[in-house]
Amino acid sequence: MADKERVLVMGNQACVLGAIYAGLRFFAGYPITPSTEVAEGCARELPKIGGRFIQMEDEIGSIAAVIGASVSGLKAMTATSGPGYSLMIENLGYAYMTETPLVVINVQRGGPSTGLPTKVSQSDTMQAKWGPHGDYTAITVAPSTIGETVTEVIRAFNLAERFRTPVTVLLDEVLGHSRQIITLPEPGEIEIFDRVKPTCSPEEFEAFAMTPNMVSPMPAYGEGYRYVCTGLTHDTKGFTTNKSEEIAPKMYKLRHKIIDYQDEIHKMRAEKMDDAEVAFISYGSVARAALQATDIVRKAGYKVGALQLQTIWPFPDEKLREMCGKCRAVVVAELNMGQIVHEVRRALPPDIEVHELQRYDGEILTPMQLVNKLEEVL
Amino acid sequence: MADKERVLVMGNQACVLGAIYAGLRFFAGYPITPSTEVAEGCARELPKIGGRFIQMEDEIGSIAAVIGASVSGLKAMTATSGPGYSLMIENLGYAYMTETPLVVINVQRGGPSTGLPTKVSQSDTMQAKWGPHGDYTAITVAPSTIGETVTEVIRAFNLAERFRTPVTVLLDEVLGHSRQIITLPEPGEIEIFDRVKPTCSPEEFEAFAMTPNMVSPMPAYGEGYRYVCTGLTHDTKGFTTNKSEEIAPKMYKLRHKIIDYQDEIHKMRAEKMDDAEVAFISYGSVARAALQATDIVRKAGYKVGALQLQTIWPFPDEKLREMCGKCRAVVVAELNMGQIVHEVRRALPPDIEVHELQRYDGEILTPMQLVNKLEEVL
Amino acid sequence: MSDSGTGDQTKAEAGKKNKYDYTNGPPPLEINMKWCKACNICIALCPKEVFEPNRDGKPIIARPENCTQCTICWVHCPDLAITSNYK
Amino acid sequence: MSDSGTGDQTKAEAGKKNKYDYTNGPPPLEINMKWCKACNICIALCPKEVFEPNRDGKPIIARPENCTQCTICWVHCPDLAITSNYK
Amino acid sequence: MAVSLKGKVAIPEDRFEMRLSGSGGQGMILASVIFAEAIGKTDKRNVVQTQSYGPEARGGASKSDVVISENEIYYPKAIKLDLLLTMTQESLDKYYADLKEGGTLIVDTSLVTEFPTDKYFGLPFTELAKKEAGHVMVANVIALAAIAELTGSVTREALTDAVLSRAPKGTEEKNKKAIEIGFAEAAKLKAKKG
Amino acid sequence: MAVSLKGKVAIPEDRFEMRLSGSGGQGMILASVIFAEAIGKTDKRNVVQTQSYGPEARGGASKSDVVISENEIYYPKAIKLDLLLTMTQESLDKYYADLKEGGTLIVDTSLVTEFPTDKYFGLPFTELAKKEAGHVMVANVIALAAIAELTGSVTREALTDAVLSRAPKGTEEKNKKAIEIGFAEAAKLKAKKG
Amino acid sequence: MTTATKNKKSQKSSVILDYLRPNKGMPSVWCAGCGNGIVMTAIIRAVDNLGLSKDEVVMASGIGCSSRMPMYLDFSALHTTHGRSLAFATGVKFARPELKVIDITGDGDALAIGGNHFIHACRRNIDITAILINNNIYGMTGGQGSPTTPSGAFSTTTPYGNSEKHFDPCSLAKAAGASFVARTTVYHATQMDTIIQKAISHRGFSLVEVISNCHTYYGRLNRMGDAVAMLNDFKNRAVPLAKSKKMTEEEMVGKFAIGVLHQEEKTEFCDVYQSVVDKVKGGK
Amino acid sequence: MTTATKNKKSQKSSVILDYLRPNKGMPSVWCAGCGNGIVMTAIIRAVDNLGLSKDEVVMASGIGCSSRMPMYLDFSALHTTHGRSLAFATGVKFARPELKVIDITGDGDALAIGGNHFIHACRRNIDITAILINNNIYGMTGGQGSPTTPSGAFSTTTPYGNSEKHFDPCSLAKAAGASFVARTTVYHATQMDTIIQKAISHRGFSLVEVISNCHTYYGRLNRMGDAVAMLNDFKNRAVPLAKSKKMTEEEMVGKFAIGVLHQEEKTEFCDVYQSVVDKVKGGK
Ligand SMILES: Cc1ncc(C[n+]2csc(CCOP(=O)(O)OP(=O)(O)O)c2C)c(N)n1
Ligand SMILES: Cc1ncc(C[n+]2csc(CCOP(=O)(O)OP(=O)(O)O)c2C)c(N)n1
Ligand code: SF4
Ligand code: SF4
Ligand code: SF4
Ligand code: SF4
Ligand code: SF4
Ligand code: SF4
Ligand SMILES: [Mg+2]
Ligand SMILES: [Mg+2]
Repeated sequence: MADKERVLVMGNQACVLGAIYAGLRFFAGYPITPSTEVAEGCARELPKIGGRFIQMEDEIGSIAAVIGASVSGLKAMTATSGPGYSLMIENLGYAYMTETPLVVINVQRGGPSTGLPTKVSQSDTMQAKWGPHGDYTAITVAPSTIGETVTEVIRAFNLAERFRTPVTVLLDEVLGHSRQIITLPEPGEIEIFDRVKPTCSPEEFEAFAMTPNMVSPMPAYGEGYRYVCTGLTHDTKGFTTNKSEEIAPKMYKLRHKIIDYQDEIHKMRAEKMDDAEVAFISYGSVARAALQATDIVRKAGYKVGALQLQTIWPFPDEKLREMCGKCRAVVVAELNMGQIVHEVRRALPPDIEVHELQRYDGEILTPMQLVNKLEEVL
Repeated sequence: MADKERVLVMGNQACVLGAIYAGLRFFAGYPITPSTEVAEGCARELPKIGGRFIQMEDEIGSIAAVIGASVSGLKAMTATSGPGYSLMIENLGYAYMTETPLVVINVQRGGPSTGLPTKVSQSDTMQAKWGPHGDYTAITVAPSTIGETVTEVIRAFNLAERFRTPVTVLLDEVLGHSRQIITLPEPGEIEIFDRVKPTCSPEEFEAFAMTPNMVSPMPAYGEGYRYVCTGLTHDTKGFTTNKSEEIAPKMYKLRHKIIDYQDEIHKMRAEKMDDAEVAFISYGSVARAALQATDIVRKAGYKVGALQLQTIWPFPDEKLREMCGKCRAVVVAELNMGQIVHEVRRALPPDIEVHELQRYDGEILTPMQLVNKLEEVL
Repeated sequence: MSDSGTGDQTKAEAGKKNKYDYTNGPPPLEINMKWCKACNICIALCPKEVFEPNRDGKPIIARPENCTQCTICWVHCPDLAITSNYK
Repeated sequence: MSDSGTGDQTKAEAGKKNKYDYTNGPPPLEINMKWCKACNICIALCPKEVFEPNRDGKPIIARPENCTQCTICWVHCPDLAITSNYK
Repeated sequence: MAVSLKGKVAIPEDRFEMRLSGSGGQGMILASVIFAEAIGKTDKRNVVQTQSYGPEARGGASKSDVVISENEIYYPKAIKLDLLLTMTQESLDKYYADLKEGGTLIVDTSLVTEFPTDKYFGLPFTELAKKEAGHVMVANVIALAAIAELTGSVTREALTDAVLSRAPKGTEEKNKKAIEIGFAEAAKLKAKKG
Repeated sequence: MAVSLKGKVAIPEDRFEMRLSGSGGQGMILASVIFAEAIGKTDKRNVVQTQSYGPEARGGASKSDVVISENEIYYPKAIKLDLLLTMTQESLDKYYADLKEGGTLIVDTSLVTEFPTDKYFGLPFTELAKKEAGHVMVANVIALAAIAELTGSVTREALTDAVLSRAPKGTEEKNKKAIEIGFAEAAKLKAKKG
Repeated sequence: MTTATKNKKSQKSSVILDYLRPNKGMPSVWCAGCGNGIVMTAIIRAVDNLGLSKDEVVMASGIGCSSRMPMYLDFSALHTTHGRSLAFATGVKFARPELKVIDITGDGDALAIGGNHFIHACRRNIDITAILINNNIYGMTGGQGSPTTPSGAFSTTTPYGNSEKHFDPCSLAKAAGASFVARTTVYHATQMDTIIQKAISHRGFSLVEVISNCHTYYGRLNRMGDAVAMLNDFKNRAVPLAKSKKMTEEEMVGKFAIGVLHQEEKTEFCDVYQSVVDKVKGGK
Repeated sequence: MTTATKNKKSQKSSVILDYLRPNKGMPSVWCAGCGNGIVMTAIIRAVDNLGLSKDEVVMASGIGCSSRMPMYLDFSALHTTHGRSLAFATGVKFARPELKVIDITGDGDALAIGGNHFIHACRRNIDITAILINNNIYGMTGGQGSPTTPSGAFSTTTPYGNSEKHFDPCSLAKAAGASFVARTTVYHATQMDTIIQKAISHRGFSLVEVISNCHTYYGRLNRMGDAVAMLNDFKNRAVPLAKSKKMTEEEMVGKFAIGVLHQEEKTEFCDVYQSVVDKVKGGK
């Protein structure tokens, strides 16, 4: 690590660097503040490695093109913010249904609607889980530093490929636009997962075959395995079905290929949690305020810890219970009017007090606001 | 009631009848199974009463036109199903932000994606709350019979006008496409609420003024009150703002104008709940299976009751706790992989067992499936 | 194949001049009665009145000797139910 | 108004033929210095070189007598900073 | 907390449940709608009609249920059929198991050849429609009339009104004829079966 | 369960926090990026830079924070400033309260006329840029060099490298000149203030 | 890849059976007589004539009766969301320019909800062949008006006659930048083979508008008779391009031109991008 | 309502101040010299010349620098979501046909994300006046390529030159069905007054494309100089329609025609729908 080049990187650029490290070869997107630098970075960098960048006519087309590229065999990504993510919802559902690996970056700004384009927010957290209609199981990760943005984007690609599913990376305006001196991982330093390809003969091939881990091998177009990929509910071959006995297994697969393996997905940063009586629970930029607050309050002698959710969805119910096992109370801090706190309430046993601290005026929670909140809790 | 004409009405037609009763004068929509008959009914009926029907180029345009008509003073509605609702998400957020009254009918079919166009589902329940990005407070109602569809659609319009907000009506394919002999309410029989208009002078007028109940009077375009309606976060006059001290009150208003008055919004049908030890909790078509199952099991001597949620959002935490106060257990039955059950778990005290019964194969839960579930619970 | 329309040629009359030697080869066309949906297009469009509808409205090759292999029927069959035995 | 550019006309020279009688009326134009963003358009586009830029790049009416009230400056001012006192 | 409800619970008896089934083009939904309307016009019983569809809205449904009751109708679909009309072999095979013991089975004998029981009313609706009523399209109306006659659940007048109010212009006579045939043939059958 | 933490907690001391503030066009973001880069090149300290924007991406930011620490930098924005550079009166008025007691205030005296304190380093960056360096655009670079000199937080070489790597072609000389001026003027000032 | 050299000389009528997806049962979901099937066989013959291997072709489609086609054909296929197929197809083509991408779409799919992707695919002149099956109605959802439903015509959402005007997809495509634009009808099935073949061979975006019959809805609601009657109507109303140019506007009322309406040489998007990649990777 | 009769004869230059929204502070958010402001004053003069009352006008816009205009003008206004303003405007106009609806949009707003609503508003020929401020770039988000960015031009998303082709919004609008199509530039401010006036008076959908300068991004990235330089460039490249018709294609390279490019009499959507309502309510 000592000899690596130290570079100043913006959060949005970190997405580009992480993605390319993970194998990104295709980006389709539509500019939107505060995510635009991701697109601009891809426009600059992808041609250098023979990759492809296209600015589509809108966000609907962007994710559509990304899906098209992914089924054609390229690792693909798009980046946007709330309004654009809202427009991607329908085709994101298509990606869930067709089990297409891809990564969507959402650099959150204030909402609802056009809201506050240049102000920070974490109010798209629930949307990442429940935005598209129908049943599916969302994977969402959320870094909080520039270095973590690189590694979490890499992890997002790995999860997408491993589980054949879209993965959302939630950033926020502060993270997207802040810069930090980091060192980049060397080639080979972080393991890269590529989708499993079929090894059977084309005749035997079933595009959505039930396998032991429920993930079906995925060929690229043009590789001799011909199948139809449809957003209609389909059987294991990919043909549309209206039959209950074929519908239910497909739905089961969509859910359980992820839920049954969620241990592989969950990730959390725990600081000073060993003896913590009170824990901050947070994610994204707020986690940095929480770490700072923890540091401040620890120095004053209070047993406070900080949990940063790096995996937001599926929500780490069990892991959270485990981590908070010794806590008397938690403080859930978010830049919204209360979103992830509902999950925390659901997940934690009733004897742990759940306090909430929210800010929704376009500014980030400060360490001192978190510290002050503790006055009610300690 | 005795002399009223008895008519055979399809669920989707009932939406049209209820809406016109409530004052509908503008419909913009885009056909989609299984909601299309709502649009077709409006195309036929609205010209007869001088109203306006337009088939837009897509669902995004449909809700946009509906918002345009609503700010212009007409009661307006659109109807769709999951894929279309997903496309409306961005502009639905605009309606939340601009506090524009309107009604969206979602006749649910199987998802995700194009899914099962002609099959029943209740998998858009969470989307109705969390679909759009950003913070806002959704109102969603859900009828279960044809007669209730008429009255719930009327109620949806009243809520939309009362709270200056979009209201979603969740139907499902079975309800939308089933027919029932009903009698229609007479004119005057059900009270109709119209948006409050400003009475001040145009000079004093503030489009998003803070009022005692937090709902701002709303003029129609062309009536002398000129203001700009924007999806950017705005101050009380409607001008965009980046100031924390103006952002926070706007966000507060959006939430609390509804949350603080949720008693006016909650509605539930309770059957045989007085002495029930176990209660079914359900909504939409499933509620009918639950009522049937309750009836069947009561006849066998078991103290079972049924709660039908007619208001889904805001979720009636308190009312539910109250109604289930005497229950030992509840069975939450849904046509999805588990959505409203999470809310029930959150809302009910830990000493009430929460059981789940889900079906997601395109068919409705049968009374016998509910009865059988009770074998585990009783 | 029992679903082939040619098996049903009860009305086929011989006698007129035709291009195909049925003693040495199959009938001019093969009709897949399972796929045919009785849309009537082939029957109506054939310039030589080769077809007649059966009870279900599906074509039977009533006048095979008339067939000039003009392609019209098979390029217009929406259900891929007609192929030629010669072309 | 102290923000009016006309208050700053230190360089205005008299002597050339002009259409306006400044002894009896106001200067040809009113410039709102608060709104003006110093884009230079009026200065560059005026065919009569009526303006000169001040230290901040905002126009001052240097040669009022040249002004023909041709409209060019005020129809091109993107910041609604110029109006005519005569038209 | 695990009880067995087997034998303790019974399907509700206040409902009369019927299913009209056949293939796409046979107008089973329309028939059930007409039937439901006829009942609505006749008296104050409650009626609910449901169906299932093919892909999107296109392609007709193959089955449609009508539930009739004096009481509020909770569950909208049939639970156990009191009456099953099957216009094709496929629908008979598929839905026969849903018929109550002792329920009424009505079969279009023009198209059905294998019977799971010999307790059924068989009439060649399609043939009758083609030959006697002049158009295959009214087979469903003949069947409706037969149901009315066999069950007594709706009067000839109410059925005629309901049929005619939905009949396309120019088809009135054929429909009237169909109703006549249906009632007459069913009456004959009833008489024969006793 | 209600404690008072007042007096018990202190803001962290392992962070050096600075804010560069001014109006949109003055290049405060660029300056802070250059500064952060210069530090990154110089040694192994951690650096985080943040800013605030106007509507959408358009309109420059009016402030940009740089936090420097030997340790992991948790909170990315400044908590209490060790150094504040203000290029306009407005930014001085707005951000002065965020300066730590004893923190360094650096002011562009070309544009600022009212001072809330007399403990400040004043240099006419804009004037110097226009008159000495040949272009108003390099006022930010002069200020950076002054900060480097006054705080010793970054070497002249590192700063020069960082500036030149971001400078548009053809502006190298002006920028070098600006760095020279900044170091020189600040040195004079330092000497004067003692 | 020059497809021209692969062109086959002779073709058996049974070739249509060679391109059906194994395991996916015919008959199709389409109504008896629906023009979609006629278009499907024309596409097969065109692909076969060009000598393309099945693995070289990717088919994309949206949602609609017409868009069901890729279910039946043995190509890799993306049956996408309503209106979006050209955006998906753009992703496929741009990711793998060596594949031939054929997009199947309907008048509602391409021109109503999908209008934006349609004009942008035209603008980019990306090498995709779009076959727009125009039946003047939404077939799949049961007969609602579409952007090509003529003024005054009936549909379930225009029960008193359509108040709107209709698009001419060919003019729109040309104005948007498509470099190959053609129109034919399901009646002109043999012409269709040739036109589709030309469209696929053309480098750049090609649109083939095929006027087709939805007698089930459009025909019935507008009293146009059955499939046969509608095919004959197309025969009567279609005028070969050359002839149409000699006709006056009045003579053309109710009629439409068929043939290759527009073709031009124009750089193709993927090609241009590749040259950018080459430049960036090569020098700089 | 015949607006013609209300036309004013004389107009003071200070009229631009009469139409500013009270309380909303100028100066605008726009960069110094941005053409958006020039268009704004032209609209004011046109509205004033037509003698429209402030309450008769509703302004709609999407998202973009250009779309900020309704913030400043004292009309009822819908500042909507990106690209959707014409769909919102359709709702307003159809709900209240007696109002004059003016839509302000940018090249990204109208032609990228909003392309579909754009062509459908044209197709319906609904009586809305769309003023498309074409600066060949996304201004608001900081200089990304738009559907009117020329091939080869630089933007932050085309750092090696644009691989795509650009739309001609006027041809597109005409092909889509607009009955009034005009083009002008911010240099031709006085012509703009007249054209906008004609567009508003025209019954049916009218498009006015105004070529405008984003020197901050487009100008800078393509080395076109400041606002003044760009205005002068428009002066040099714009050719009056009549003259342009006499010029050869080669002579027109790099140039563009200005003026009313297309105008036709065509029934308007709300009018036709009203006649349906009258028919349905009246007789039947
Ligand atoms: C987002 C969305 N909106 C609406 C629909 C419903 N829908 C399915 S197909 C269709 C129209 C099809 O019309 P067209 O493209 O002309 O195809 P056709 O069926 O006529 O071949 C519609 C509106 C949908 N599936 N998705
Ligand atoms: C759904 C959505 N996508 C993207 C954006 C971000 N955005 C705002 S304005 C704009 C482009 C504006 O370009 P143009 O319409 O040409 O207007 P200009 O700023 O050039 O006047 C974009 C992409 C947004 N606000 N909403
Ligand atoms: S090939 Fe021609 S002649 Fe022979 S049957 Fe077919 S249409 Fe008739
Ligand atoms: S054209 Fe084909 S489907 Fe139609 S009747 Fe003839 S063989 Fe049958
Ligand atoms: S009106 Fe004309 S002459 Fe007078 S200052 Fe303006 S541009 Fe110059
Ligand atoms: S045109 Fe207007 S804004 Fe520009 S310099 Fe002149 S007065 Fe100032
Ligand atoms: S509904 Fe129309 S388009 Fe669809 S299959 Fe039937 S005929 Fe064809
Ligand atoms: S960025 Fe461009 S379009 Fe936006 S205000 Fe500045 S000059 Fe105008
Ligand atoms: Mg169609
Ligand atoms: Mg622009």
